[in-house]
Amino acid sequence: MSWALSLRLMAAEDVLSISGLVLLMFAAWGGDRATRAINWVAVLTLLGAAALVAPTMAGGAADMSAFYGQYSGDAFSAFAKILIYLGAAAALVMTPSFLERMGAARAEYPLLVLFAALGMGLMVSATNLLTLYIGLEMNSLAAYVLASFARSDERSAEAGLKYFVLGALASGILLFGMSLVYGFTGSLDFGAIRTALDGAHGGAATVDGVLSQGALFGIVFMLAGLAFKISAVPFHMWTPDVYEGAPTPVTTLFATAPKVAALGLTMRVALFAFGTQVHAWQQVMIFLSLASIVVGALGAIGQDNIKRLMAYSSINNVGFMLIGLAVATPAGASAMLVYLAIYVVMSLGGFAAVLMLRDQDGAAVESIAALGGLSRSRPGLAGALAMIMFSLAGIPPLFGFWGKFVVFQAAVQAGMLPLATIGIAASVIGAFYYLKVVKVMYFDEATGVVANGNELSHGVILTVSAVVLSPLGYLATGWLGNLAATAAASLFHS
Amino acid sequence: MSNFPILSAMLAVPMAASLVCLLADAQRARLIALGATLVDFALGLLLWQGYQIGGSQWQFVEKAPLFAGFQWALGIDGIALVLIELSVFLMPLCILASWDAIEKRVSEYMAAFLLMETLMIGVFTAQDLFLFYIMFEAGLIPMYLIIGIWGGVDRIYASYKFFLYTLLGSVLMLIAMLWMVNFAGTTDIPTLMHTDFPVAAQRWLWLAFFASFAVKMPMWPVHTWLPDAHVQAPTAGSVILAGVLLKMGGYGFIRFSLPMFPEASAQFAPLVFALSMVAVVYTSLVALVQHDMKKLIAYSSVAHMAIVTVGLFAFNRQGLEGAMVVMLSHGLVSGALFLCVGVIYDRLHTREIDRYGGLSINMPKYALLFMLFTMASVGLPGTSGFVGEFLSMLGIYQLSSWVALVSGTGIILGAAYMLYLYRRVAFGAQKHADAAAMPDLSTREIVILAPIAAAVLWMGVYPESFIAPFRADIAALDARLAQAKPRGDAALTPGTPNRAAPAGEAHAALGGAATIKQKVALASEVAAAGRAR
Amino acid sequence: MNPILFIVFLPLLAAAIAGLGNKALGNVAAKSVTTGALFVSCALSWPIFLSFVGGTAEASVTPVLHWVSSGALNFDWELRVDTMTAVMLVVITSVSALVHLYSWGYMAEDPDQPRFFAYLSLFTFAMLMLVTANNLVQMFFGWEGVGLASYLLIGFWFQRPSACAAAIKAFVVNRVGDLGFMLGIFGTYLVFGTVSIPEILHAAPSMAGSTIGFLGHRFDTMTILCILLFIGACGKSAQLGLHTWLPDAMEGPTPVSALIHAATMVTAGVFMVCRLSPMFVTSPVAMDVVTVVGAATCFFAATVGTTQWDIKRVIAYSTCSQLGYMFFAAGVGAFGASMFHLFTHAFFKALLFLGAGSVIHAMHHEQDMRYYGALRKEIPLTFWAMMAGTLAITGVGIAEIGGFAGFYSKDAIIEAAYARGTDVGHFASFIGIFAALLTSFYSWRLVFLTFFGKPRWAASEHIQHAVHGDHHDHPADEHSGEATEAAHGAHGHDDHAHGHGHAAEGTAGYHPHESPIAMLIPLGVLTLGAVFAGAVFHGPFVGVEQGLEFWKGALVFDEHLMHASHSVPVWIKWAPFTVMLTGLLVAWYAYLKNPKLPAAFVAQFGILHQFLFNKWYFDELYDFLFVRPAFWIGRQFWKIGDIGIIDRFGPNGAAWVVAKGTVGAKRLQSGYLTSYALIMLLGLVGAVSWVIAG
Amino acid sequence: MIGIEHYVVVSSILFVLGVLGIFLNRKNVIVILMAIELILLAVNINLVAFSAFLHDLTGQIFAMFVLTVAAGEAAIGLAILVIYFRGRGTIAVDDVNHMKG
Amino acid sequence: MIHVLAFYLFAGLMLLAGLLTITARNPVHAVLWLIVAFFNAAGLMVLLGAEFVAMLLVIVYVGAVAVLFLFVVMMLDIDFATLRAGFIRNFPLGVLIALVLLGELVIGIGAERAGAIRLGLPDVAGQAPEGMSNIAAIGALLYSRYLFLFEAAGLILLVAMIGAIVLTHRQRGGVRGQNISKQVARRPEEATVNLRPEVGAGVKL
Repeated sequence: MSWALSLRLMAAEDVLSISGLVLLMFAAWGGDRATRAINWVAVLTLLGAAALVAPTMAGGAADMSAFYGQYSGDAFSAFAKILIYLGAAAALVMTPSFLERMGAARAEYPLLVLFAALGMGLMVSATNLLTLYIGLEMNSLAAYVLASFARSDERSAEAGLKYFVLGALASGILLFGMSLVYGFTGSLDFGAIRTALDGAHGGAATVDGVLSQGALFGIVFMLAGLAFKISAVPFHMWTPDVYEGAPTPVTTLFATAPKVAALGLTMRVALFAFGTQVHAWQQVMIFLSLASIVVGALGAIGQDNIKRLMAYSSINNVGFMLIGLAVATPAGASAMLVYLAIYVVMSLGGFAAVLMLRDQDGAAVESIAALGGLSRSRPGLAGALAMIMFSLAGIPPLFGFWGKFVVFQAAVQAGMLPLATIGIAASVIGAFYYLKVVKVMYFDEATGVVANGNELSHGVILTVSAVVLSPLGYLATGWLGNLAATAAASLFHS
Repeated sequence: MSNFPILSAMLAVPMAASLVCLLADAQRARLIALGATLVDFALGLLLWQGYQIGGSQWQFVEKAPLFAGFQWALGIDGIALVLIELSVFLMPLCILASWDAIEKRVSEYMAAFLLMETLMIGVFTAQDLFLFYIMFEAGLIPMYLIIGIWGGVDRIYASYKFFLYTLLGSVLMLIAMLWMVNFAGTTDIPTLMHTDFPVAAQRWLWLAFFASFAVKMPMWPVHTWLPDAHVQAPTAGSVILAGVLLKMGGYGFIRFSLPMFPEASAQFAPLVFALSMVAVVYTSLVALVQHDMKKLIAYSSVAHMAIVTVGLFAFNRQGLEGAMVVMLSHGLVSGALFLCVGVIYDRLHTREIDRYGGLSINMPKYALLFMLFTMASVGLPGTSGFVGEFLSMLGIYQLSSWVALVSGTGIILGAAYMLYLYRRVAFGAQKHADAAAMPDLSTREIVILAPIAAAVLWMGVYPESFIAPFRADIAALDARLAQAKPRGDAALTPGTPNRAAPAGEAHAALGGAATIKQKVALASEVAAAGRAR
Repeated sequence: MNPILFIVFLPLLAAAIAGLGNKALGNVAAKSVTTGALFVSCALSWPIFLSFVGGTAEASVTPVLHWVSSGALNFDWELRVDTMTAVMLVVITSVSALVHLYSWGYMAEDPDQPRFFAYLSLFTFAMLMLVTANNLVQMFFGWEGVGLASYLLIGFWFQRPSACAAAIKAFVVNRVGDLGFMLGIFGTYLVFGTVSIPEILHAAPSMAGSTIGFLGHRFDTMTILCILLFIGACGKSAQLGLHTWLPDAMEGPTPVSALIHAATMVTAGVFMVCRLSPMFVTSPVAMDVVTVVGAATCFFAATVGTTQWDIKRVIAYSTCSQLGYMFFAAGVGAFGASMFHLFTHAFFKALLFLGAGSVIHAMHHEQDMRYYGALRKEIPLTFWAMMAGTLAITGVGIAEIGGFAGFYSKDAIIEAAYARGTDVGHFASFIGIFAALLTSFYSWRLVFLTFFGKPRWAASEHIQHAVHGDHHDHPADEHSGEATEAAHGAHGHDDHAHGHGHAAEGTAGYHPHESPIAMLIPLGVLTLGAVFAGAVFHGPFVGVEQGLEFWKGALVFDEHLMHASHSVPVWIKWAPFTVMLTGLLVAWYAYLKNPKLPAAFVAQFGILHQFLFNKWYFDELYDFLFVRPAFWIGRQFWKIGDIGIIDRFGPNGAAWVVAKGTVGAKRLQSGYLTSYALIMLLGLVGAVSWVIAG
Repeated sequence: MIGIEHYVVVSSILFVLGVLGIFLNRKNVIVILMAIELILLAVNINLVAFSAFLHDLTGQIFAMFVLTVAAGEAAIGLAILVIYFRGRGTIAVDDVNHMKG
Repeated sequence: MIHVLAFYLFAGLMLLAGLLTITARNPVHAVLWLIVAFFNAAGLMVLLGAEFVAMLLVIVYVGAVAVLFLFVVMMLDIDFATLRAGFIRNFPLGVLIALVLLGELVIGIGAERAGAIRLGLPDVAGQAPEGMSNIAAIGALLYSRYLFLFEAAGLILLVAMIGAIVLTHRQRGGVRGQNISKQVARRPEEATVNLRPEVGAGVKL
């Protein structure tokens, strides 16, 4: 255990924290006038961090753990961090103009995003309950602030309040679970927990191969707490309100990076730490998955606010991803990562499109009805958004289909046919509301609400995601699959 | 030429044109679309010409491992060939039919149609299970847009119904496909066609595929999306829907359900028969009472498709080939009928049958062609409709006379509703001045309808041109099905040996050389045998 | 090139030219082409027929084009020429050529002549394809083809609702029979593995006595096949049960009735049974069925014929009845006689129809015989032609000496039926004799009502119409809309009756004129046929030795039966003549001598008359049993089945459930922090409980 | 003798009290924040108890981190509460429902 | 024995205080009850031998957090009269569920399975060296093994600080602050203007 090696392993975190501290100084002196500059530096920092972890994606050294096994810089974390950093960077890119128009542009904003990203990185790298907790809270605290960042907007404050109260409750549940796990396994270290839970080899937390009740409760409480972070039903209740209330760039961030971090964390906890007691949580996971799919779809149908719709859509999509987790196989995990990657692109594109919707006065448009006739007034935007919607619905040949495909493939390979069948049948309900958006844009008469005028950054992100989601995306299935498989594999060896 | 990736080219041409159309103005988009579809038609002819009957089963094979999990694998057999020909034949006509009828958002419309063409050809050429699925499913998007944007008053309901109904059917198929690939370890369709799945698994696999294809066909009782979709779709959309998209269901049965799950097919054949028989009688009767032309034809499509399923599950070559011919024929005839409806719809903007009447007077050319297609629809011999229906029912008769009888009532009811339609539209007095003032077919419309008419007659008089390419494939399928073939209900058993009926005697009956006594002996013996029974 | 190719395909070519050329081509050109083609066909046909009569020709098959092969199933387009075909060839081409010619006159003022002639030629082509078929499928092609042409021609005046209805009825009812035919073909293929007629006939005897499953029961193979095929024949030949379309088919122009619904198409069923006679003789049950159905039709149609007023309907029922004769002849095994009657009937029935057409033409499209009378002097040539036809159909002739065409054929049938010796045969012969009585009665009734007595024209709207100088005196104009109807009504009827009081009583001042030469020539030629066809050809058709040589196995020619029929009791030989005379006398008494009698009779036996006059209520019955239920059920299926059940519980039901779920999900998302927390806690407790329980 | 189970039971009860405090309260959001503190207190008792009975200091370290984070959480929570109050002029729990559905 | 009594005393008081915290109608009372609960919890921890954590609890929580709460309660100046009293509608359901959870926890973990709880095996790294005081052992561990996380926790506090400031800090518009350098830099000639108006013409400003 060398400190130098450990610091080198977490180079990305180093860069983020140092950059964050330095930028804090600039913010202190420069004030809000420096916001744009700080924003761009933060974006570059995130990109740099992504570049630093990129090489690890292909595998890297055998032992990637640092700080007495409290941190791991393995391929899995690298895969997740790339998504996190890129997602956060993209969200940042789209931010300044929006906040400026709201009069809420503050130099602290990019800093909070940077620290949140730092926390997310810690989450996916955590191989210790304490690291997990620290990373999670760093992310959460920043997120609570970001949600209520537009403090003059009552909705934003309400979103922050709800997010905070429920998030703290979820943290409490998670912590209570962690304390139980700690007590009944005797360790905070994932590897040790894994060993202690291993009934087949006489783990400490088992009696005659049966898991002790306390450890079981710990597992369930922890997963419940994590389910909140990934907004799986029934721990999803915050999602629509927060997505709606938070400023749109923040929502963009919520829909991408923290989702990756929370899912990555959940994967590592479930598959690695609790990987020797799969049957203890598998049923719960299946329930979470199917409930998320159905409730997410049902909830989305009744929405007329596009941000709320995207919130329910994220719940729905998490449900599909959880199928990959519920099957608890390397293939499932790999599928989940593929889905996650595609989902991040879809979310970014979707929110970029939402950000581009403005009325004559430049105010943000969030009502779905206002999209009427968008295909006439802004065919490019409508086309891209339609593509994203079909992609979210998982209709081939758009690339969104591929995520569902690999997930269901994993489920079928694991022999979980009923799960796969019910899940895919429920996806039809989901298709309904995506179609609704397309319908409004293409079939309805123009409302004239949405005015022209784009910002380059939004346009670029929208275009890039549209290209990725187009059938051209399939050309990436090969390496995306390989990377995901490598990443997933690192979760399974103890 | 032998190495030229003609199938990829056929996919690429409309795809590229589709993208170009999006950027072009209306008139240019029309020309591009027409040009692209004609090029594809020409490529289709080349394909037909280059297809070697009696050659290897899969021709023009292209394989490129572009994707993880599946391949860019294309290739056709005779079955696919004829369906591709049908698609590329109908497409230019659809573009022409939309020439003036579509006034808003022309370039997008053309782009959607060209995309549709790509996907249709893709479905029929895909040699990879998942590539097939992607193409199969992707067709929903352009069709959804076509119905939704350019459709009639209730287009939204119809487009949703169409999309979600068919989507629900096919997602179940996806699960089955995943299982199959997991079991067989390959996504290669030709290989899978020779894979023997366990019979227990075959059952639910078959049901999952059935869910998709039955909706697509559509079979009773999952047919209700079709009348709505047809009624609301623009003319060319209906043509493609009836002409090609419905065929994907039949193609699916013949490509997947039957060869991959022969035992399950045999076990579920009674189900198929039951649904088909209901469909024939039920939808025919419903068609009889329709007031909307397109709805009537849509219901008739359901009835005709039931004949296809009946033929497919006859487990013999006549049935299978008949089903194929019905598909081709229905593609042409129902397409033509929708075009015919479109012709008068363009003039009067109503599909109400009662708003027309006596069109034979002011539109004789139209009346002639409409009559031809009507007759082809009711299966008059000499038209394409007959050959297919005859073969299908002949095939099914060998399996079950009940099914043959009940589905045969379709020819009676079919005549009833089609002629009743024709009578109300083309016959009778000219009740409405506006309908009476409609001009006869324009040159463009004749150019659209005449080739279909020619094809319909060609297929009726000399169907060999169309059957020959897929004969060997059907034979192979028949051989594959032999292991599961159900027994027919005929069970012909020889009676008492008839000593007076040797070959010479029978010949004499023809040749006239027999003596009276022999005749009488024969007659009385036959009578005796009859009484003894 | 084989002449048969020309015979068959020239009419098709002509039809295509006239049909596609239509107005552009012009009336005369279209008429010339079609008529010319038919005369060429006719001219080529007679030598073939005569060579068979002369015994010099052999059966031959001319391949044309491959049609379908599917597995073991193979059939081609090919033209078979044998004796049966030859007989049919001359019947078809001759009558058709004459009808074409006749139509020059009859349809002279119709605006749509090219279409009419194209249809006629098309019909001829289809009929020729039918009779030259070497396999069942081609026969079916012709079968349906004539059906199409019949449909088109019945509906030729498509502006008349009744014509349209009749056309559809004809097609659909025929389709019922066709279904039987098709099933018969399927069964035949199943049993014999082929649809080639010679091969089937060759193999048929070996299948006698075998059994087969059909609709869940077991039947004698040949019986079920023959009955299925016979159902097809019933449809086309308007046998009892499937006859309802034929009277309605009279909505078509009269030449059509002559060609299609008298001489050729309706005899296709008879032709088919005779063609397949080696099959039918293997099943006595099927033969009995044919006999009984034929006899029943014969009787039924004759009874209805006695009460009808429409001149064409009378002849139509007469046709129906005569077809019954042919069938029971076939049923008792006298296929030669059956074909012979077909042959002679073609001439005299075509003659009667064309004669009736001439009358109608003269009477300004008035078809109701109650408005005729005393036309003998006005249109003498027509009268004599009709007389010849009537004499032929009533079978006037003296046994052992000679008579008109119908005499030979009908006597041969009745005698053969009696000679069969079976119960069914006896029954058939008695029915035949009784029907002959009725035939005589209604035929003479027609003649007396039309040509004798006093003119009763004045009451006819058609005549009134014509006299009023409103020279829309052709059917083509009748349908030209309400304008004419209105004008018609405006004049009023009573005015005319008085306004033309100076004319002979009952004529309304109208003077019927004889038909043009184009119509008279066919009448003349057919008169020759009606008079002499029986005498000239009875040898080859039904003669014992000649017959064998003539038919050459084209049908089962039962010499024994023919022999036997020559030695039937004398009363059987004389019975037809006797009843003919009786019928004549009754008709004379009732319609000339004592015209009050029919009314009295009707008053006395009202129910019987109503029953007969309404054609045994078949139409009403079918309407009640099939037509109305079909529409009603269709509407129920649509409104209740599709919309009320399938859509309601299927897609819309699912949408409803989803909508409810959406409402629930929205309600759950109440916005209250506490309920969110509660739901989270519920989830936690649920999970904990689950893992404890599991 | 007081065993670990006593501590676990006590902390469980406190945990449930905290949870109850969250959703049984409609008066005042600030009480909810206090309920959250109760939950964290329950967790800390658990951690320290396990730590003591395991003779392992890690639990106490964890408890310190929980304290630290709880302080930060409280700060942010109160800050959000303050801006919420500024906007709405109320912190009644039942009024925090402008977004729903 | 004293140990047992002390446990029940502290535990009982703590639970009672916790219950009163969540049921008190006056938020100020609630905060005070919370403080009571913390004190008793600290007592429990002392019983367990975790003196340092117990002290932290008192100092950090009671000294900082609870007072912060009190601050905010006062600052917000909530009109208590308008606060609605009582419990929410789904009170019975909530209590029921909470009781079920409690039952499951107590029975499941605390008591049910065969008497005493069987804990896991502790990490060797976390064991306090023999003879070292609690605070020293914690310090040794915290500043070596958990240094990385210690630093990270510092960042969390930083985030919390930034967050709290960014949310609540207001730049008040319309408030005139004093600019000393500007005052100092002011010269008389800038401040006064000499005018000589004509008689009766008035002053033009």
